[in-house]
Amino acid sequence: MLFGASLLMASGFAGSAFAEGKPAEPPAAAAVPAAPAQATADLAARVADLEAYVNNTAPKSLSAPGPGHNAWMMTSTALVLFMTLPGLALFYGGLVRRKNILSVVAQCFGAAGLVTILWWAFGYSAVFTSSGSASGYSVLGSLKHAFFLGVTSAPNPDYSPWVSQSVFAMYQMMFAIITPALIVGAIAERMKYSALMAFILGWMVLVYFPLAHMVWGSDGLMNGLGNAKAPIKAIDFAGGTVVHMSSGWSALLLALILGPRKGFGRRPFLPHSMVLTATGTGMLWVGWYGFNAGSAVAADGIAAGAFVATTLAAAVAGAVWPLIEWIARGKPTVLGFCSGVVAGLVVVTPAAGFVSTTGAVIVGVLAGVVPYLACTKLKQMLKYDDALDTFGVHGVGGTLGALLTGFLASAEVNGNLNNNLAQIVGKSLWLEQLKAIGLTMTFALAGTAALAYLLKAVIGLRPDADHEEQGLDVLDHGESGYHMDEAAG
Amino acid sequence: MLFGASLLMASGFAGSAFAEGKPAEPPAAAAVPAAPAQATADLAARVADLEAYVNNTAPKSLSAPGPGHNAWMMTSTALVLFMTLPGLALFYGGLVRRKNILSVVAQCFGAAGLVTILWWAFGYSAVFTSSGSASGYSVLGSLKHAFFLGVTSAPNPDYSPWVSQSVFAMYQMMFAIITPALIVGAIAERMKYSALMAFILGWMVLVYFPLAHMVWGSDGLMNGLGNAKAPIKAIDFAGGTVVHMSSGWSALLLALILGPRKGFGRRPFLPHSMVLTATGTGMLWVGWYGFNAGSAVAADGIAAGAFVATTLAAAVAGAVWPLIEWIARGKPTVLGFCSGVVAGLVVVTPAAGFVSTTGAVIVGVLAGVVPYLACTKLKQMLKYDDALDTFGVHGVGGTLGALLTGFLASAEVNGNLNNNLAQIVGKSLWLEQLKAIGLTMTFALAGTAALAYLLKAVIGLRPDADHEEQGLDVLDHGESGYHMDEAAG
Amino acid sequence: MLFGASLLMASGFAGSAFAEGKPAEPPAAAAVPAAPAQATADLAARVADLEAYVNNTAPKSLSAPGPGHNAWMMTSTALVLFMTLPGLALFYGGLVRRKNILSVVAQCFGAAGLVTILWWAFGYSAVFTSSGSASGYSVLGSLKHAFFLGVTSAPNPDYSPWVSQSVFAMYQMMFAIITPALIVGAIAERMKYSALMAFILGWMVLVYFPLAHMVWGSDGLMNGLGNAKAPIKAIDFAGGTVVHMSSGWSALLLALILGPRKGFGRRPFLPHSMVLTATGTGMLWVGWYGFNAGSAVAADGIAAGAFVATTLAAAVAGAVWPLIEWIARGKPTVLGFCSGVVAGLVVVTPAAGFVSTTGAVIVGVLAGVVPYLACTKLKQMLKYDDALDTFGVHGVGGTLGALLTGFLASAEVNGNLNNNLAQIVGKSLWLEQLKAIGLTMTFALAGTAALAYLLKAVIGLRPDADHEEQGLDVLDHGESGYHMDEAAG
Amino acid sequence: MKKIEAIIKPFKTDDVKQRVYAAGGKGMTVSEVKGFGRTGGKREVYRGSSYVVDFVPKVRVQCFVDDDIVSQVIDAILAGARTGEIGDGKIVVTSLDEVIRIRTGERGRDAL
Amino acid sequence: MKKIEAIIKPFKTDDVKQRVYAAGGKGMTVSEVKGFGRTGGKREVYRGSSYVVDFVPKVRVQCFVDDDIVSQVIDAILAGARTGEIGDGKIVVTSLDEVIRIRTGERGRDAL
Amino acid sequence: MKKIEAIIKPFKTDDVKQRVYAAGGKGMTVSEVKGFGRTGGKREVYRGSSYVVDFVPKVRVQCFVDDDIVSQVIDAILAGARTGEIGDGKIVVTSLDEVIRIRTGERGRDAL
Ligand SMILES: Nc1ncnc2c1ncn2[C@@H]1O[C@H](COP(=O)(O)OP(=O)(O)O)[C@@H](O)[C@H]1O
Ligand SMILES: Nc1ncnc2c1ncn2[C@@H]1O[C@H](COP(=O)(O)OP(=O)(O)O)[C@@H](O)[C@H]1O
Ligand SMILES: Nc1ncnc2c1ncn2[C@@H]1O[C@H](COP(=O)(O)OP(=O)(O)O)[C@@H](O)[C@H]1O
Repeated sequence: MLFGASLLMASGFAGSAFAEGKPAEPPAAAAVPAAPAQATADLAARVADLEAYVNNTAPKSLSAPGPGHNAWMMTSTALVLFMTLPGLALFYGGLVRRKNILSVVAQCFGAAGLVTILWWAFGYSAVFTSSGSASGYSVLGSLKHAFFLGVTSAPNPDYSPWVSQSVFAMYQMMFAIITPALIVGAIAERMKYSALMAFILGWMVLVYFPLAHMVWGSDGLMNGLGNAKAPIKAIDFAGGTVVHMSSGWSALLLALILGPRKGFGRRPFLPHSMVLTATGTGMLWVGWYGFNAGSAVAADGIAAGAFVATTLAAAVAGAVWPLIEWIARGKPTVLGFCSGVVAGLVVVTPAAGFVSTTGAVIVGVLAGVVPYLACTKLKQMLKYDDALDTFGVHGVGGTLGALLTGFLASAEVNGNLNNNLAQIVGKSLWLEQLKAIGLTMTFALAGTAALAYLLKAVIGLRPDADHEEQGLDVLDHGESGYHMDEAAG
Repeated sequence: MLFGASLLMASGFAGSAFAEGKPAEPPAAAAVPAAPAQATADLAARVADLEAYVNNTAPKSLSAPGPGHNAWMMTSTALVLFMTLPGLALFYGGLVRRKNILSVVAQCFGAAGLVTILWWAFGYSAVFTSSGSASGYSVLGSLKHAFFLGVTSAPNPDYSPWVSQSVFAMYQMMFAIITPALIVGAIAERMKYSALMAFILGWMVLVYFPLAHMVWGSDGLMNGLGNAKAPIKAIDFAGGTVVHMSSGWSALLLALILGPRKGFGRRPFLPHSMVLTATGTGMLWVGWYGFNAGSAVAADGIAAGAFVATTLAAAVAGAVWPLIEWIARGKPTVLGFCSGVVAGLVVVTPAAGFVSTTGAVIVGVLAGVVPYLACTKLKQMLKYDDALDTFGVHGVGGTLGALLTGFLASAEVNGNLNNNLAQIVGKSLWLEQLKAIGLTMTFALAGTAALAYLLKAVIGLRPDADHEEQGLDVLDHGESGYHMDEAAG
Repeated sequence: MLFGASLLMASGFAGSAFAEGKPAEPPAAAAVPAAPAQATADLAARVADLEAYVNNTAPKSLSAPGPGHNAWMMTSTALVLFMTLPGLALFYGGLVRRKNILSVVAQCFGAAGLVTILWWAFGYSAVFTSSGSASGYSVLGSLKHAFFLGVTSAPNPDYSPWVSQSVFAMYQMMFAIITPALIVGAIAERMKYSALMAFILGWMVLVYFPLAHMVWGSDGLMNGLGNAKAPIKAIDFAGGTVVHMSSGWSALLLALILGPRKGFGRRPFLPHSMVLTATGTGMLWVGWYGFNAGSAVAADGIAAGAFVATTLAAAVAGAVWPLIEWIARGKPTVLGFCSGVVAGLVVVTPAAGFVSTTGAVIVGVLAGVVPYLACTKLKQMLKYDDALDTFGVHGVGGTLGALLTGFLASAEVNGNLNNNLAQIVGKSLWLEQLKAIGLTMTFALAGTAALAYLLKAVIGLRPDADHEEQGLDVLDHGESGYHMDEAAG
Repeated sequence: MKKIEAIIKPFKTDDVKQRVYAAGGKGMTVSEVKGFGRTGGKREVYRGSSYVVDFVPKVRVQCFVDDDIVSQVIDAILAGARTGEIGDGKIVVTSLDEVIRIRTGERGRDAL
Repeated sequence: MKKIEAIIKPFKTDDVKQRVYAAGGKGMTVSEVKGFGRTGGKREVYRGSSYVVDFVPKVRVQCFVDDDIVSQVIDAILAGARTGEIGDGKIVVTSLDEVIRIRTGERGRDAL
Repeated sequence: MKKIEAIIKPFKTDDVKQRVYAAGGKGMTVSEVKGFGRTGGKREVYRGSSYVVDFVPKVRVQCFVDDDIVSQVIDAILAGARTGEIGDGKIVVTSLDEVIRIRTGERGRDAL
């Protein structure tokens, strides 16, 4: 717990506490004997490195995780985990019937465990290394960092000069965990646990890793921000395409292949606890700051901008959705508040670090309207059983957000847009966004169809009807969510 | 997500990742050719700026959000949101009867949405700009930052040299959200949703914005710490007057105007879930670190002091309250633990950054005793229906805290007290605090009375008796908190 | 809330916002007139101090809490509190029968209040001062910091050069709170509240404070990392011995002395809400980042390493445990997921800042297997009533972790291991770990036996059988966890 | 001896209890039930879907009473539970063969 | 008039309701119960311990009906609740001395 | 056939179940209820207010039994549920017109 200060002082040498510990600079005393001009130049370089820390730019020789940035990224990572466990588990869990609450929880936990192992083994490497392809762009990276080889506390300057690569890898892992967990919402209450786990396994490899690499990998095919050679010059701040569209569209298709829950449309499927759902909503909102503002991979001005946009969009959409209900149906519902907040968060995700506060408010208003229509009108028209509205909120919302980002992104807000995209920002960027939307849907739908039909043939997707009626908690986990009798035990 | 390091390196120019991006310093190389003395002076200035970052003082030319401070303020903002959603919603929600749980949740969410829109439109500007009045003090600021005009990631040195103004604006917004949400506790289970929303709308404008400006605005009338010309030289670290007194006293009056719940005093109104309440208490405590330590608007020594005072006061009050119960009634209750913790947090709020650890323990003891007496003895004597004890805890506790701050604040703990208040700290400061208490009560009571009677006349405050008995969840939101039947769906 | 920037600028003097406020450096302008060489040397020293902040090494003269480190430690402290309240309260609370839920909550809150008072009065001082004994090692420190005398926002360089001592004291206090709260799991549903509180009081003094001092105190007897003269050269990053072994073994013995719950083995004692337990698990996981990564007492590379190891171990163990269930019993349970995650977190605790990512995965696998066997096979064989498996998870897991740390710790990961332990790391370190395990068990078991028999004789440990059957909530606290009737009130 | 069983609106429970007690009913056992009848369900809206929830919450009240106060207790329930709006519920009366107080083993009238 | 009481599997509640309604039952009151019978309990495993939970969740359905539709309602319940597997439950019939509609005070057949 | 219905203290449920089973009761249905009787309520204190909560938690046990074991089952319940303190509850017995096993359609004694 104590780890070194006293030791270091005792030994009289200020060695770096940074794990890899190469002394980043000559000891202070050494600077004196040098010729003054040289000494001054050396000092200036050292000062510039310190300023680079404050400004979150690349240092020359001071190689260490910068405390402020590292602190924020560790916090953000914890926040994104919090979104899934227990946030999403409660948000979704409250919406299912009592007899399926634990199945949702187990699906979230299962995703966390399974994805972690994939990520460690090869996922991180596949996403966040460059393929080295001659074209300068690629669909997947290399196996350079497989089994976290070479992933240490030293920053990886390709992604962030002041954040430990190991923390960055964990941060991104939390995204990889929540994405398949989002799918749970569409197929809730009727998919076999084993089938879902197998589906996630395949889906990560076929859909998520490629998409994440294409959008965020340094030589990603759709990484308009970071890869000058990207054929699709799209931008996605925190995962509108990678996270929300991919899960949302896959969820829709998987729900269609599964078919509706027994009794769907005939019997009322009421949320067994709106209290859990509201609790989960609060946690999702709080955790989403890690998701969006953390996507700056630094505690800098861009993070600040993303933080603000996230807040405004969530709060505004969280007001607009129930307001529409109030007008259209006479009562604002708590589920409306929750849905609005989540929709706001979803839609602002790709835009967060690129839009002004005014842009964020616009995002919020549209996020309150469009997913509302998708969840109420569209769903009723087409009669698919998207149990907890993963498609309506994440699929539609993510698509909307990706498109809006094309219109609202501004280089005044985020100077990085001036690097590779100066020509198209504010102009044709939305066309690139449309291409990214198309490619994302293609991967998501094709991967899902392939996997779902394969699994249906091999192990089957659904329990038999009576077991479904008895609930997945008992069937798949041998447990019940609640034993509330006074007489119990 | 990745946003710039590699790009910046590729372009060979260490431009600032800070959104507004004016290069804060000459590139390192440029320093060399200058005359040594000049170069050294330039360097010294740059080093002084970096030291200013560590010490949280104003820099000369390095204008950027400092990562450590910005990280802490983003974290703090998320923590304060966490206090309301889901913290307060659960804390209050657990205490109401099952049929009103969602109404409390909806009131918290509704406050969040409504206040965000007000804050964005003009609230932030009204509170955190100066009015420019010749007198040097004012009740409200200007509209300079209406619609967040000019609110960017650059710090606003009037309030904090190293924190993005946009983050600061969000941080303060979370205070503006939780304050009216606190009122919900007093009027729970019997006020129409529409009436409450209308009340909050008016109350923010008439009561909260003026009070917040007067106490924290740079030319605020009661801002003893920051405004040398303030006629009332009071101090309030994190909102004893602005947040707790204002909401607590308004809550009492509103509860009186509403009248008691049907059956009050005759039937037992039992908390439907002390588990939710205890969960909410834990969340409030955790979130309160953002509230109090975040009020340093930096991760500096003052934040550290506030952090410690907050912990000690909460834990001590959380021990004293149930101890009194144990002695007086034979059993320490969980509600006693929860009430004590919250009372400790409330009372220490205005004092947090100004008092020593010993002072914090004293605050804790008194916070366990005085609000206890208010909630048990006073309430029983006067028979008002302060449903969840907003007045007893926040009104009485906030007032107590504001007064105690006058006695316990110490310039040794917080050097800033030496600036404008050196003459009165430790002496007559408590008199100034009394004046602030008086002014706060005046605003709170007058504003509440005006609004409540107006709304009572225009739209009515309460549902009819039978609807009240059936619960506000169904009446106002068309939902029920729980559908726990095995047979459901 | 605003606290100084504008004031400081107005006064034209950049005084330190750091509470104790000694101006840490000469004003920038003063540097110019000096002779160039001297000026450069001075500047170099100042720059070295700033670099020390980034590298988390000891500065020469810049004495202030560093914003990034302080921010992270405040966040970590809040996270560790979150583990207990509400994390552990929900995790344990969900596992008991409905009639005992509040007793668990009250026990967690009670521990928080009681331990805070002890810690403030003398605990912190006893643990984190040196005894000054001639031998260079000791079992307890001094009373130098009793009543937090001298504990200010200035860093205490013995433990961390850039973190406010007051924050450090709070951070460590959260460990002191959760440790006795862990014991609650073994004795749940059958120990009188008064007896437990008395037990905790004695146990902190007899067991926790000595162990914490021996392992983490600067002259601790088992502090192999920090005390060159320690006779037992053991390491424990975040509390495998101090927290988990001490509570786990004490819990086992106390459970044995208490005897089993009435009906144990005959009637099914079902978790009244696995939903609460899963929620608590998520919170524990999130909070544990403060526990483990915070134990670096800085946001540096070692924190990053601990963060990663924590994540991998938790997720892997959280996958392995239910996988074993799936294979052995046909179904992965939610309790299996929760148990696995917590076991992973426990076992990695002593190792977190010392092991590589591969090491963390190994820890995760073993954490999924060994505590699983302890909770299922061993417990069934020996038939002790460790109600919620504190011993199986924390006792066995903590012991396993302490031992594994001996094998897996690597100086490549954590350079501090090169200071006093260069000779034994990777070699005989595990022998030292065994010694520490032995000494920890001795303290825990002896202290517990003495206290438990004393209390049994003096005030009695258990309620009478019928009261136990009616539940501790009503008996000890006069409350019920839930009043869910529609008709209530 | 008779068992009087009434299905009432939940929020009338307290009124009914008071009145039954006043009418000489020494005890009462209540439980939460869901009822379906002429009332029709209430419509609950959940995002996309609006459902008619057929079953509405009710409370079942059970009183074991001596034959001579049956009509008083019935009147008490009627008075306490009536709102006059649909859904007020039903009262049914059954004959009991035997009543026993567990604590003492007393039987019949004495057990009430 | 009769009270028909059935203990059924929870997920059959809706089927039973539909059929009883179709058979002329004007109303119904249901509640959550736990049953124990031939079925044997279900085994739940909690970490170290595996318990046989003797009581399994059931739903109790109560219908007050006029004598002339008793057998139709019984058939409706049988049809709606039967899975053919153990644990389908029981139906019992009791005679009612009186039925009263609280809202109107109507008695007997009119109250149904 | 008879329906034996007992209101007992919740923590006695298990004892009662064991003994009824031993006495020949083949099955049992229990539910959570709240009771009010001589016991008086328990006082719960919530911050400012201390309430007498009139209704205390009880469990209702229902057994359908053949006439010839009625008294054994009653004795079993008495033995299992008695603490001797106030609030132990009541047992009532009603006659059943009919019993049907849903799974098989068997009626009468065979259905038990
Ligand atoms: N035939 C019946 N059998 C059992 N319970 C009934 C019956 N009819 C009504 N109930 C119960 O009485 C409640 C009120 O009945 P309803 O028909 O809605 O109103 P009212 O009694 O005013 O006509 C129902 O919700 C149900 O619980
Ligand atoms: N003798 C009985 N008295 C009361 N309830 C009974 C009795 N026998 C069965 N039950 C109820 O019926 C349910 C199903 O009975 P069980 O014997 O398991 O199956 P089946 O009716 O198919 O033979 C039980 O769970 C219980 O609730
Ligand atoms: N007349 C009654 N009708 C219905 N239930 C009753 C009646 N009297 C008692 N009970 C039930 O029996 C329980 C115990 O009765 P009580 O009078 O408190 O104790 P005891 O039976 O020991 O005299 C009550 O809580 C209630 O549930």
